[in-house]
Amino acid sequence: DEESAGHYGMVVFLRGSEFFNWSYAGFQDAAATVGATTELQGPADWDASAEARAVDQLVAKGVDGIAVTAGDAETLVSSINAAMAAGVPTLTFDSDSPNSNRLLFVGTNNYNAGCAAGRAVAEMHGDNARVGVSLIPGLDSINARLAGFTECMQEMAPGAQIVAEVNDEGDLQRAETVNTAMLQANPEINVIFCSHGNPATGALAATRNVGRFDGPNKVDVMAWSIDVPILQGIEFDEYTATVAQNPYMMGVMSFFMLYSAANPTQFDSLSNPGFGHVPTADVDTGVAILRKGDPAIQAFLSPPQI
Amino acid sequence: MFKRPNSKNVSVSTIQYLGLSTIILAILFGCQIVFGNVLTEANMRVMAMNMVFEGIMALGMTYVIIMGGIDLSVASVFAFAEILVAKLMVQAGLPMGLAIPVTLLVCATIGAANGAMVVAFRVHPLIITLGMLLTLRGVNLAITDGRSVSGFSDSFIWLGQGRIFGVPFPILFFVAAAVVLGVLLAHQRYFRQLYFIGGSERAARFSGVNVERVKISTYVLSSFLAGCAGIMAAAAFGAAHWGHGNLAELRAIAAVAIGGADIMGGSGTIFGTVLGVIFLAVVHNAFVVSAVNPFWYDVVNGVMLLLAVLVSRLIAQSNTKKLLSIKQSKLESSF
Amino acid sequence: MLLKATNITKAFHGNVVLHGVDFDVRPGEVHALIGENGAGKSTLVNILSGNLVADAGEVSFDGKRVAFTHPLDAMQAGISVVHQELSLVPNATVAENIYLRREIRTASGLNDWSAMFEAASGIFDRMGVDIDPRALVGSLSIGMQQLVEVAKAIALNARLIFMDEPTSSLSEKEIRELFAVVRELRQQGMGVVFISHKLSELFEISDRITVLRDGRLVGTRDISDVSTDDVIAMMVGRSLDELYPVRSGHRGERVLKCTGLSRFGAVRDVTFEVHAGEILGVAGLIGSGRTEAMRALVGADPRLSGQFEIDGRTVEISSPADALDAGIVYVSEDRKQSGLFLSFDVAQNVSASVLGAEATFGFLGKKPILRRALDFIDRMDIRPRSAASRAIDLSGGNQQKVLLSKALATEPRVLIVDEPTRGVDIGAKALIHRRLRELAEAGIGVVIVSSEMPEVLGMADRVIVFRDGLVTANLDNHDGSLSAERVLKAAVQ
Amino acid sequence: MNADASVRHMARAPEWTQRIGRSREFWLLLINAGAIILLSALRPDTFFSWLNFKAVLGLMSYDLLLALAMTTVLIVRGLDLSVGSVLALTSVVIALLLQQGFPVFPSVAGGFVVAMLCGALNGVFVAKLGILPFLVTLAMLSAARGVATVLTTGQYISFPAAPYWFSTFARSEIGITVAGGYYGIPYLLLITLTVTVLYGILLSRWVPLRQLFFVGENPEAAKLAGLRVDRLIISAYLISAAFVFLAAVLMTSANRIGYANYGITAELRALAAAVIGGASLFGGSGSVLGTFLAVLLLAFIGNGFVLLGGDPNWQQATFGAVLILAVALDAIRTRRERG
Ligand SMILES: Nc1ncnc2c1ncn2[C@@H]1O[C@H](COP(=O)(O)OP(=O)(O)OP(=O)(O)O)[C@@H](O)[C@H]1O
Ligand SMILES: Nc1ncnc2c1ncn2[C@@H]1O[C@H](COP(=O)(O)OP(=O)(O)OP(=O)(O)O)[C@@H](O)[C@H]1O
Ligand SMILES: [Mg+2]
Ligand SMILES: [Mg+2]
Repeated sequence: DEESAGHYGMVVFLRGSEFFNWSYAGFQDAAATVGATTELQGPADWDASAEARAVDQLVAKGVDGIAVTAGDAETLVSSINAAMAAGVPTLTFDSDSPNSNRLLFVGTNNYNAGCAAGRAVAEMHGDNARVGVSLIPGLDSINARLAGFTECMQEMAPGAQIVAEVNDEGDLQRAETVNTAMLQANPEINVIFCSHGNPATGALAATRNVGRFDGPNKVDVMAWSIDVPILQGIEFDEYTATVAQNPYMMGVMSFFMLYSAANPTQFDSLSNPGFGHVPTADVDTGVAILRKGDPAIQAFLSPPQI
Repeated sequence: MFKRPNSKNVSVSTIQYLGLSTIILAILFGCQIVFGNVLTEANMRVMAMNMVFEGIMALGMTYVIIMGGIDLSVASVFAFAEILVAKLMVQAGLPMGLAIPVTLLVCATIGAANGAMVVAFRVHPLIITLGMLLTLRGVNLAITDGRSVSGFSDSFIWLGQGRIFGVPFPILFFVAAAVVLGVLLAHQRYFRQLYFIGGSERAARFSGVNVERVKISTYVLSSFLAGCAGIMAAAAFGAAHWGHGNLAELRAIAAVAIGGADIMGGSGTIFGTVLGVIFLAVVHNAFVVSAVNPFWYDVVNGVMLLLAVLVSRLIAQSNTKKLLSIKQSKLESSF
Repeated sequence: MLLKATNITKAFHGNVVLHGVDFDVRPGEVHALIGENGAGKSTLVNILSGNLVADAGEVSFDGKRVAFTHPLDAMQAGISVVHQELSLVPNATVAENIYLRREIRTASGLNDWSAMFEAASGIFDRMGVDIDPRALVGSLSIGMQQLVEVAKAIALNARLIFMDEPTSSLSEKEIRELFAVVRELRQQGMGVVFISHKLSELFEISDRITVLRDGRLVGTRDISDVSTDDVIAMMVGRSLDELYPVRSGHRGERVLKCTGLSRFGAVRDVTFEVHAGEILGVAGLIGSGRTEAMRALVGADPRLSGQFEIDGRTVEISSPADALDAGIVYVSEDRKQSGLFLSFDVAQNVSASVLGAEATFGFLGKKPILRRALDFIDRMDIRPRSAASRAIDLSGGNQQKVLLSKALATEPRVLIVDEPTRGVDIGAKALIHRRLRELAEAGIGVVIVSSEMPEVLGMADRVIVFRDGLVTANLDNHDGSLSAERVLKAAVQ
Repeated sequence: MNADASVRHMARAPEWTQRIGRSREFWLLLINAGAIILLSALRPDTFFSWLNFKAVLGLMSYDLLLALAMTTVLIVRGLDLSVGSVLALTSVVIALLLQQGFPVFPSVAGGFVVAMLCGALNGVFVAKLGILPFLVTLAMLSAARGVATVLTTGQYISFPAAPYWFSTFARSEIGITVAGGYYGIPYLLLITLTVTVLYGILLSRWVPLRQLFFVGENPEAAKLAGLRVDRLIISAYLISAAFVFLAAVLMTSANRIGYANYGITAELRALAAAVIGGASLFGGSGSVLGTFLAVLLLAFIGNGFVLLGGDPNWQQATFGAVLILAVALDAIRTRRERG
């Protein structure tokens, strides 16, 4: 219990989304190995300020470490810094807050991930790849993914290009609306690249709406999600592929980073005196591009209940 | 018939305030005993900061609701103020001393627009302020492209994070505002008129109250306070973002309702609202310290709100019954 | 002369309600203003107090010519009104209501409550009543609220006070209190204009009396020169039988029997019968509990007890819907608040209670509804003759006709009409009376609740009188010989 | 807006035209037509295609159903802020039951029961306990969403084991060939439109629903006129819940997941649409056609935004602007009527 190995908190900006449940599961499992306890906090409605308050609350409550995924990089800076100043080791996972004093960032290196997706698209369509992107503007993570995607795609297939971007506000229904309109407006699009978790179902629906769900001029949907319906969709040949991050590993790594930061060894951390040792570089948990038949899909098909 | 009435309605609110206070204390000490780390300075500060912005909006909301209106637009004004002040300082490079007044002025203007439309169109304020909510939220999203704006000067940051005697500035602001607005509402003739308008617009007009002016100025006040909250929030979070304060308007209204104000207007006090705000803060904090599944939070909120309203309703009913029973006894004696 | 008004004329959308009325008040007198409902008393008061603007006529106050356009003007001049329907705010204290917008303030600009409480209790002492200035108005009885209104007027140190039916809902004791106050004011040289339907009161309190009839001045007399009969004669003028339809006088089977009807805090143990071919009049002062009794009867409000028989069959009534099924329909006294669907057209209003009737498989046909509407437009002579005009656009009289049509559309066994001609002009009034009589002749039990003595006497074959929620008399009037005095007697003491 | 037209047809021609001119549906229709013409002129290739219409209509289905729910309660002087969250709760329940391996019918029935329960609670608190609809449904808004989140811990609830037809029927289309052109109509759209038309007819003709207008216009008068006011109010909330339920079923099927964050702030859009369509918070008015046209207008605006490459962020703003504009025009119009 609390005393023995400490109590660690995880804060997310979309409480209970399947993705973060994976992370929390990893967080829990890792904690269990050393007999530490954990809790999950955060808003259900993507309000970064509420997330910041949650961090403050955990500090006030006196946890031994906090792993937070930044709904908005800047909004969390002061809370994270306050936590660190209060001696509570704090790191970011999945979505970074680079301007803060967080220990380090554990998660997908968005540029590399985007790059992998870009290559996959280039393999599929070569120079005639015409890509529409569904995104949420303003998230640095997504910008990085897009950069990686564009460069690596055009590196392999110089003719390939991104023809349109739409803002899905991270909402299923909106995603369907805007992607449908995007396909309307740009019939040449043959790939929709979902730059984050939510729009995939919407994007697929959009292809259905414009009658390019299957057949010769099917629009390939490249999802960025490991949600069960998406994975099933891949098995059904609906989605062409998905960029599978490794949220479980993010949770696991986050915990161990926090744990070692919270329990200093005989030499202090290089970058954060007073805390235990953690890597001075970010930790990339990597991605895999999953296509139909990939064994990993089966693994993901039974998400954790928390 | 002419014995002094032990003026019942007064007791309505007192009962409610006492009840609310006891519940609040119960939760606080309960959690302290069971989980600990509740009555610490740090947690108290966090708890307060957690609701302070909703609290400031709730103060203005109290005025509006007493007057028989409602203002759904506060949350979007809140975010708008955040963004505007940020853009003015960070992007337009205005000095803080200029950016803040400008922002507040704009917010006040929005309030004036709300009030003017409510008066002019004679539709339910819910609709007008809903329109304003949707419009502004869209504007917020559009002018920032969903990105957050940051990079404030330390002097500005102080407005959100600075402390005096260990108390964060926003909380001091809330307390000060509550005291001033409380006193005005209770003792200042202009604001007393809110009760008359909310109680019976007809009677108010009859007694020569300038209903239109009072209404408009009240919506101005509400937006102005939302603006202040927004500015301090931007400083507190060190960034302005359109998503901040999502659904805060509902939390503010809930606070007012839990505080015993009649949403139909005519009754309510700042003190009650403050209790309502504290209540919400404490409940929320209880969830964190107890680390129970935070998903239950919304459920409890809903139920609490309903209970609070039910209670005040029942008390009111028992009051009218008391009045009737006087007549009843008269009737029975007349045999 | 404190106030002198000459040739005051006023019309509401075409319906002239004051024809060149002259009226004056001396300082230190109580001047009674009296007349049937709709005679124009309140309208006159509203004009003299700046609440309405006259179409023609002159007003001088203190010898100076005045033209009030807003209540505030009159207030400043020193004229104040205790209105027929109270205008106080329940959630504010007595003192605050008295001093609204004329608050006593401290140096800091905040309200000086203690000073206001002081001043208020000062006024109450002057009035010789004991009301707590700190009490919320909402916690006071109607009577006490009435007195607060008076105090409000005094606080303005008005020199002329209009009291529009101040006693309408006061208990005897409260009325005594009020009269003491009025005498006190008279002593202090104030002018008081006192409106009331209760003759006995007027004779007790007033020095002069002015009678209005149908918006015309009948005359002004010193109270010492006239008797009750004179005044009633002046009020009613025309002999009743020329105005009211003749009665056949035959009394049929019993249609409705109401036994032991009681309602918490309002009505106690009311029992009466209604026979076919007979009109039952329900008399009483305003606030005597007639409406509450009738609403309780049809199940619109909860009741403590009461059994009902229709044509000898016992019926269970727990809601107006039940009442309708049983054949009892109640027509509210307040057509705007609880009578009409104002923004709906005449056709819909008339059919409101019988939507299901012509419906096939529950589906509404347009034709039957329209047909019914046109039918009633003829029967009740509703103007304009369009089924499509909205209720809100109709004049009061026509609204009343629509309201009645709505009730008749249900083809009831018993028709209870509350204040059926309140604020309705003579023509419409006569027509409504004719129709009601016809219904009675047609074997329907008709109950008329009315505050208008002439109406009660003119229409009813039998009269029950309410006082403070009790039936104090059950008087026969099949030959129209019943005298106003007997009814009034039962109604007041 | 006087909701009934029973007499208009009988009335003389000039008056008839007047009334048309006064009717809000008429103006909404014009505006919609204007929007269509404008868009087809600017983007003839993409906009004026069955594909696009199908998309626009299909996408507005959910909003339409929720707006109808809102219209119904507004008619009885009510308000239902909980449509969005009850939608989420219902879809979650259905999805969970399917996931547990229940057959489709019981699962959907389960969802129905839950939706009706919420509606009944709203109705009873409003009608019997006399608490303001705003507060009651505000509480429900919070509670229903909360329960949904608790049930799912916020996760997507997918139901791989569920019959294929259920997880596809909302999307699948029935094709009709008119004049050689093939038009595929998704069931989602078909069902929504059918329901809308039926409800439109019922609401204007069927007595029990007609009575709702009377209740809303003047509850006291309605009571004295022998209408069972409380029952009618409660049933209004039940009807509202039924529409929400339908939307939930379609959404669950269409997206193949139950999700606790469905329909966030949908209640605001629904309210806006209903009011633009002619409903009033003071009750007694509102029409299916009006609401439909309002939703359609808002959908076209949204669609146009993207087709014309306008910044989609401004969409929400226009939404609010349109609402305020509608209200303003109405105020002016009524003032002119009243003179
Ligand atoms: N605002 C109004 N609009 C139209 N008609 C009105 C209005 N106010 C009064 N009237 C009409 O003027 C006439 C006189 O009304 P008034 O209220 O002055 O009568 P009254 O003598 O006060 O009757 P009561 O004894 O019932 O108070 C009535 O026929 C009434 O219908
Ligand atoms: N004008 C009024 N102002 C305030 N209260 C009233 C008024 N009229 C009635 N009441 C209250 O309602 C109770 C019964 O009133 P009710 O209306 O049933 O009497 P009524 O004989 O029908 O008189 P009327 O219908 O002429 O007002 C009274 O005891 C009184 O307290
Ligand atoms: Mg009068
Ligand atoms: Mg009455």
